[in-house]
Amino acid sequence: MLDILLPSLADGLLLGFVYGLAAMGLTLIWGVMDVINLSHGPIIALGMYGIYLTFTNLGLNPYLAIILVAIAGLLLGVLIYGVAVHRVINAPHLSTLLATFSVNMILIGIGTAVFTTTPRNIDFSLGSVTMGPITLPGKRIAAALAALLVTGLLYLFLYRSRPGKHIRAVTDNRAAAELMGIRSSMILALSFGLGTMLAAISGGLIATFFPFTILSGGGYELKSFVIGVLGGLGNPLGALLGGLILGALEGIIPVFMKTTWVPVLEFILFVLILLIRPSGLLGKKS
Amino acid sequence: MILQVKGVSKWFGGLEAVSNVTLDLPEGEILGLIGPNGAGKTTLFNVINGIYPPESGTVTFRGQDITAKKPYRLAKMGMARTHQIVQPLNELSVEENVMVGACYGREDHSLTSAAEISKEVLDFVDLSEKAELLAASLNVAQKKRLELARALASRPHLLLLDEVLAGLNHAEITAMLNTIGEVRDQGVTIIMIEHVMHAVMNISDRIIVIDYGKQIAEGTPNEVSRDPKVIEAYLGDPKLAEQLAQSSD
Amino acid sequence: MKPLRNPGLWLALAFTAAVGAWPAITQSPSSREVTFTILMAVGLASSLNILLGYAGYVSFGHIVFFGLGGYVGIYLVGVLNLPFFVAMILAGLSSGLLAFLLGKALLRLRGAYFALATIGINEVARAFINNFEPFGGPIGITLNFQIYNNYGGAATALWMTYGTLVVVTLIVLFISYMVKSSKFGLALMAIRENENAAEVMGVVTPNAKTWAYVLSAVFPGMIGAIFFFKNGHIEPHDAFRLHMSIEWIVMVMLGGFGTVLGPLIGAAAYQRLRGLLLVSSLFKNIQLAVAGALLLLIILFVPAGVVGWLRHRFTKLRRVLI
Amino acid sequence: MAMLEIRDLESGYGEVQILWGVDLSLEKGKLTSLVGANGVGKTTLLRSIMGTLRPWKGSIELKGQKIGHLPAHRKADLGLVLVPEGRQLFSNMSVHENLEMGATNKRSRDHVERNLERVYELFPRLQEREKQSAGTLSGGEQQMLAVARGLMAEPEILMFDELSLGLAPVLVLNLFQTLRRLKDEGLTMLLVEQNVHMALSVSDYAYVLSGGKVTLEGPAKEVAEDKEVQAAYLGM
Amino acid sequence: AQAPAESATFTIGFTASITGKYEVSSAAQVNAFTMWMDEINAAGGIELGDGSIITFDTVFYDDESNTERVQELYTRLATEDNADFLISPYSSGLTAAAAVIAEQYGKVMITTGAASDETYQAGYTHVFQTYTPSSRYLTGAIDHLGTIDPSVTKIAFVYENDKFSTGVVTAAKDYAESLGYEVVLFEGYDSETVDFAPFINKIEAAAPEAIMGGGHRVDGKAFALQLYEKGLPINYFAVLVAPPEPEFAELGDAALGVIGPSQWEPLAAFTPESAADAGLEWFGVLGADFTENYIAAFDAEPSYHAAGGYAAGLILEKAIRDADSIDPEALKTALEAMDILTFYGRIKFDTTPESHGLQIGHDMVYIQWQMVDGTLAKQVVWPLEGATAETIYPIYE
Ligand SMILES: Nc1ncnc2c1ncn2[C@@H]1O[C@H](COP(=O)(O)OP(=O)(O)OP(=O)(O)O)[C@@H](O)[C@H]1O
Ligand SMILES: Nc1ncnc2c1ncn2[C@@H]1O[C@H](COP(=O)(O)OP(=O)(O)OP(=O)(O)O)[C@@H](O)[C@H]1O
Ligand SMILES: [Mg+2]
Ligand SMILES: [Mg+2]
Repeated sequence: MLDILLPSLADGLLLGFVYGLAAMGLTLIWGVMDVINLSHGPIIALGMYGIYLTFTNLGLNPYLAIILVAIAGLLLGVLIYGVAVHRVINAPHLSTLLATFSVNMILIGIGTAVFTTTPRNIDFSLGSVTMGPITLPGKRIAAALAALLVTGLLYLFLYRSRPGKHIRAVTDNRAAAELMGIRSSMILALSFGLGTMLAAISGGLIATFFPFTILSGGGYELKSFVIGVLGGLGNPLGALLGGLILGALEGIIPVFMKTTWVPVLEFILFVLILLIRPSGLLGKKS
Repeated sequence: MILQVKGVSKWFGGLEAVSNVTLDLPEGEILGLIGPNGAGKTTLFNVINGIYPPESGTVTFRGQDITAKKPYRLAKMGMARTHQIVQPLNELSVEENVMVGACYGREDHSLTSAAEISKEVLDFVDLSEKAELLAASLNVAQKKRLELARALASRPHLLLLDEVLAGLNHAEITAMLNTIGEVRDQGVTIIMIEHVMHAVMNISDRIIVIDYGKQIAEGTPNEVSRDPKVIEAYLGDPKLAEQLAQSSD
Repeated sequence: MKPLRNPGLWLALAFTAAVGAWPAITQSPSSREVTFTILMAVGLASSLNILLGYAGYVSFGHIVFFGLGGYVGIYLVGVLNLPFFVAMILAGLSSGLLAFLLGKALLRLRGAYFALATIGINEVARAFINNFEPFGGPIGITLNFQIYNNYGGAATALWMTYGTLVVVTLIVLFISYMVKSSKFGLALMAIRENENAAEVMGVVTPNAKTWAYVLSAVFPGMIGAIFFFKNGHIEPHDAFRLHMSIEWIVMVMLGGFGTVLGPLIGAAAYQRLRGLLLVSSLFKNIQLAVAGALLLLIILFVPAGVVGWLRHRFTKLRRVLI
Repeated sequence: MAMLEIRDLESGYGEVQILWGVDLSLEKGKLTSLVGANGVGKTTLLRSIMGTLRPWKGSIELKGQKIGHLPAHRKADLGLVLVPEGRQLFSNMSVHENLEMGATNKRSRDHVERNLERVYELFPRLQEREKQSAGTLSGGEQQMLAVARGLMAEPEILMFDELSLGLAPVLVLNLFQTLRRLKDEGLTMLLVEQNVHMALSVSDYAYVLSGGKVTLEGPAKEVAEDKEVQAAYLGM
Repeated sequence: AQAPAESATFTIGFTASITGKYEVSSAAQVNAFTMWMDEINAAGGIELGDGSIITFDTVFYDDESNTERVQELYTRLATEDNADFLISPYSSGLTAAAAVIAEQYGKVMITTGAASDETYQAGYTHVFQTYTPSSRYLTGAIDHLGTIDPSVTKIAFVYENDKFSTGVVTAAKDYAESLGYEVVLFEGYDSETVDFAPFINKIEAAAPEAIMGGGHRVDGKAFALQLYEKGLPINYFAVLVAPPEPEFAELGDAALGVIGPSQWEPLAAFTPESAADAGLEWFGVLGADFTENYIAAFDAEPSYHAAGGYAAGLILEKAIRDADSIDPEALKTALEAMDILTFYGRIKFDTTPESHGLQIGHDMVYIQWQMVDGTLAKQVVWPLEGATAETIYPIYE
């Protein structure tokens, strides 16, 4: 049993970092703006294509290309915010849900027309590292490291930098933030941009080891919801922790039972955590 | 005794917001509850009202132990309150806000009779003009009156008023005090938290002062206002006020 | 005013009944199918609105009741050979029962957390059914074509399911209105606006929420049974498609949430729009993107939903725009 | 020259007009009171000045510069600060963070430490509660925090909406003393306060708002002696 | 030119997955079908015995890859658009919903891209299957394995937990066990799974010599890639659907040696001669011509989904010619009697009431990715009669 457990756990944990990163994008937007971003999935998928296209057409190293994808993600996010979200940010609750849902439809619609749903993958290898019974693919290690780095930067940004603190203030009370001299619409656009940037980066990292289509983002979006709850909405460290927990579960559960039970247990756990500790593992007790 | 609070304490983390408070309230009385900011007055209301279960102590209402009973049970038993930080049902009209109180309060009215009660109560608190508007469009002072209207509509035996006078000017305070007096005359027992001294001193039969969660004085308005502890902790030096008023030229 | 005298209600019912009767009058199976899709959406969105619009609880995973109803219905008809109507009622009841049990547990959660939990429930249900052999696991259940002969052949059976749907939709609309104009509805709206304040005012919130949840689950269960009986085949990923739940929310918001007419108008408009784009030769290849763009325009410029906008615009008509 | 000059201001909500042409000006270093019955539009006026509500018509000039069209955050940068009605705290952030946020605008961001010391001296209770999140403070503590946060902004013009709302009497006295001190330091202030008696006694100048218009203005003392004012707002 | 006695346009209706997860497979199917139609129209249509000329036209809508609107659209096709004849959507699930409508309106529907057996066991009489049913997708691979290495005893099945793949592996497992193989792992994964690490770890522990399974295109690709990266000593690896697709080559070295069942391959050479040998009637184009035309038209190599679409056209054409009529009942009778060989293989339908319309003539071929002149290319490795190369065995060393 142990001979499967260890490698499975290691595999799961590495993936967890990347899941966490994707979730961070979702919960940042949710936590900060109270917007449930339903275009999260397609943006992850666009991140995947970003890496794929730069790699196959320009031959760029995927990890360098991530930087380009991040910038593009940020800009796309600001654009989506400006076009689709800003107008309804103060409209009745959930209007933003619809707005991002329509963005989802548009992105998927255009994405399908442009890219088709042919599965793509990046033929690129970093070899693998073996430690005792565990063999880990280099690409997954690299992705985990990259995710860790991005999380660290984001944490510093949110809790140390001035714009980061402004983001938290706007989250809390938009009207008051304006009174304090904070340009809330800029901050909101920035937050949305950051959220989509994280989604795009995670998509890019995932594309280095998993095949994908324009529709692949949906699954990660769902995972992001779960992780967001595990970690507490709006909390980057929580999202990382949530990602790791999810990754670990996906590694451990299959060792003991059929893998198709993973989602059953995963979501049961998810609901239980919601009931016991709705503000997430790192959140305050309710 | 309509309400008996015995040895109630409530903690928030390391902070004892209410500390071993005991009080008895005979039917028909107006009890004033005063004390510095953060003394624990609202928290005491929240314990009586079933929002927070106390860590120790018991609350008895009309002969029944109600410690930690849910607020909706208490509402049915005839307890109503207003909130210091107003809690309007924003997207419902002012009238509908009041109807909720009537429908689900002590007397369990049907929609039709609730509408009548609502009319009457809104008239009483002088909000009839706004009856059709959404509660969200009221300003803070109006929302406070709406709180009162909702509480009255539930036809309570006991009414907990948390700073209903805040934000009213002198003339308006006088009008509101008349209203509260009328409510008492209808047989409702009242506890009111208030910082507007002349008002609370005027209308209360008895006053309890708390500071840092503890009861520090109790008595008639007259007794309380002369208590040096109360002056120091709460009222401030009366001479200071004089000075301030005079030196303003 | 007596609730039953509201002309808005009767207009809505008459309109729906007329739309429902049109295919029968013209004897056009094609328009029957189009109307089926629309009325199904109306019924589902209106049911969801009882929870979402009145009580303010967002259920992302409401599809679970549709899926469960579909499975129960098709199992009872196809495997246990029960008559369709009995199966449909039982399907509705089982969805209601599930909602009751879930409600007891989940409705302690508020806001986003409840919404997320409902996604969890739907995923659990899907994954569970995928592993549940009596319901065919991943293969699902396919009805034998002969089943329809019990109802006078496939053609009659399709008309029968359609008629049933029309009736169910009318009932949903009627109930939605009755809830809204009742004391119970007032309690739900109080919960939506401020649950703590509602409690203090005496609204027994746990009960009110649970019953709203149950009520909003029963009809999706019945409609699930109708749809999958007609479809002839059910499998987990069709039965529990999360995306469809989200579309219901879209319809409710589009028409105007918390109103009776809103989900009716929103569902009809959304489905009609999607339907037209699907068969339009101009947009065929990018119909999804075009639908998304149109939707976005509507949301941006009519954020309160159609009925919300109308109520705001024509204050005089408020009594009718229920 | 007036610090702030408002002319013919009209404003309201949706289609409901509340202000019907208000003229008002604030002299530098003076404390001005705005008096009016409940629901007459005082808050609406402050919001329109600050820009959280878009004025319909009229002009607002700060030191001769037209600012009526600017959004609130730009005005904050220019030194116009409002302690709003209903407090508007960052309720999930700590007391300390709230105060920090107060010092966001361009004028004050570099003097956070200095100002913190000052407001903690003024409101020792806040220092005791430094780490507590603002939403769980008592009503009065929240009011203190709102005032303190306003001071953190190093305003040029400070406007208070219901300054003493929910504060214990002793604190109200302290606060009015503070106002005097601030005035002595040269701060220009506009005060909306239901304790009209107290407000007029510390103010230099006063306006009475009724029916959406200024119906009376003058030195505070004179206003306080006006018969109608006495009857309507002072309970005499 | 002489005007025909009478001419009619025959309308063919179907839905295509223009959006959603089946988009690519569906597009291939539709492209090839349309190509068949254009060819026949360009050749002047089909002339019936009474001298009337039949030309063809299509009406189709997007089904978005989900069932919700399939019945609405098929009803529209059958009634409003007066389609004379129906083609199925892609995938078994959507086809099941469409079949109800086809049957109800008495329209003949040829299914393609719909392999599950269940649909043909639901009592329909107007539905005819082009694909080899899922119960026979992998049985050939087991025969293949037995032939190249009789010493193999342990097989692992790892498959997508959906209707189609479960059907395939359940039948394959029964078959394998009947031949004495030990099935050391039999486990499904959820649709859209791309992380195969848990399975690969389990496979490593169970130590099979051969792995079979898979599901659709993304997961199949992911499975192959990760199996390769982990470097397990596997001799034989066959997955569904993904390998025959051209983009499988993007996997690079990871594609090498992977085997996949295919309904048809460009290399598979069915000819009039082989038809004669088997005593069957030959019908339609040669495989090479089909491939060439398809590439010319769509600038892409045809996949078996494309071939299936074209074959559906051929089947229809043959039925019309045999029936010498376009009456649905006559077509149905012609289809029931059909037993032909085409570029796509043999076509024959079950006519028993239990599984009416099930494809019983056609067989799968099995391809393997091999290195040919320095580039990755598919080679047919089974059945041996059609093989174009030796099987690489074992695939990983
Ligand atoms: N949920 C909570 N978590 C932590 N501390 C709390 C919470 N609620 C109240 N407190 C603290 O408990 C103390 C008492 O608060 P309470 O609201 O009862 O005061 P109060 O007497 O009503 O004051 P005020 O007159 O200012 O309204 C305050 O110091 C407050 O900060
Ligand atoms: N958001 C809003 N939407 C619509 N109407 C509003 C809104 N806020 C306030 N009003 C209305 O505008 C009028 C003026 O309100 P405002 O708050 O300016 O009065 P005020 O003078 O500040 O009163 P108070 O002394 O009670 O604070 C009131 O009748 C109020 O009902
Ligand atoms: Mg209080
Ligand atoms: Mg005001």
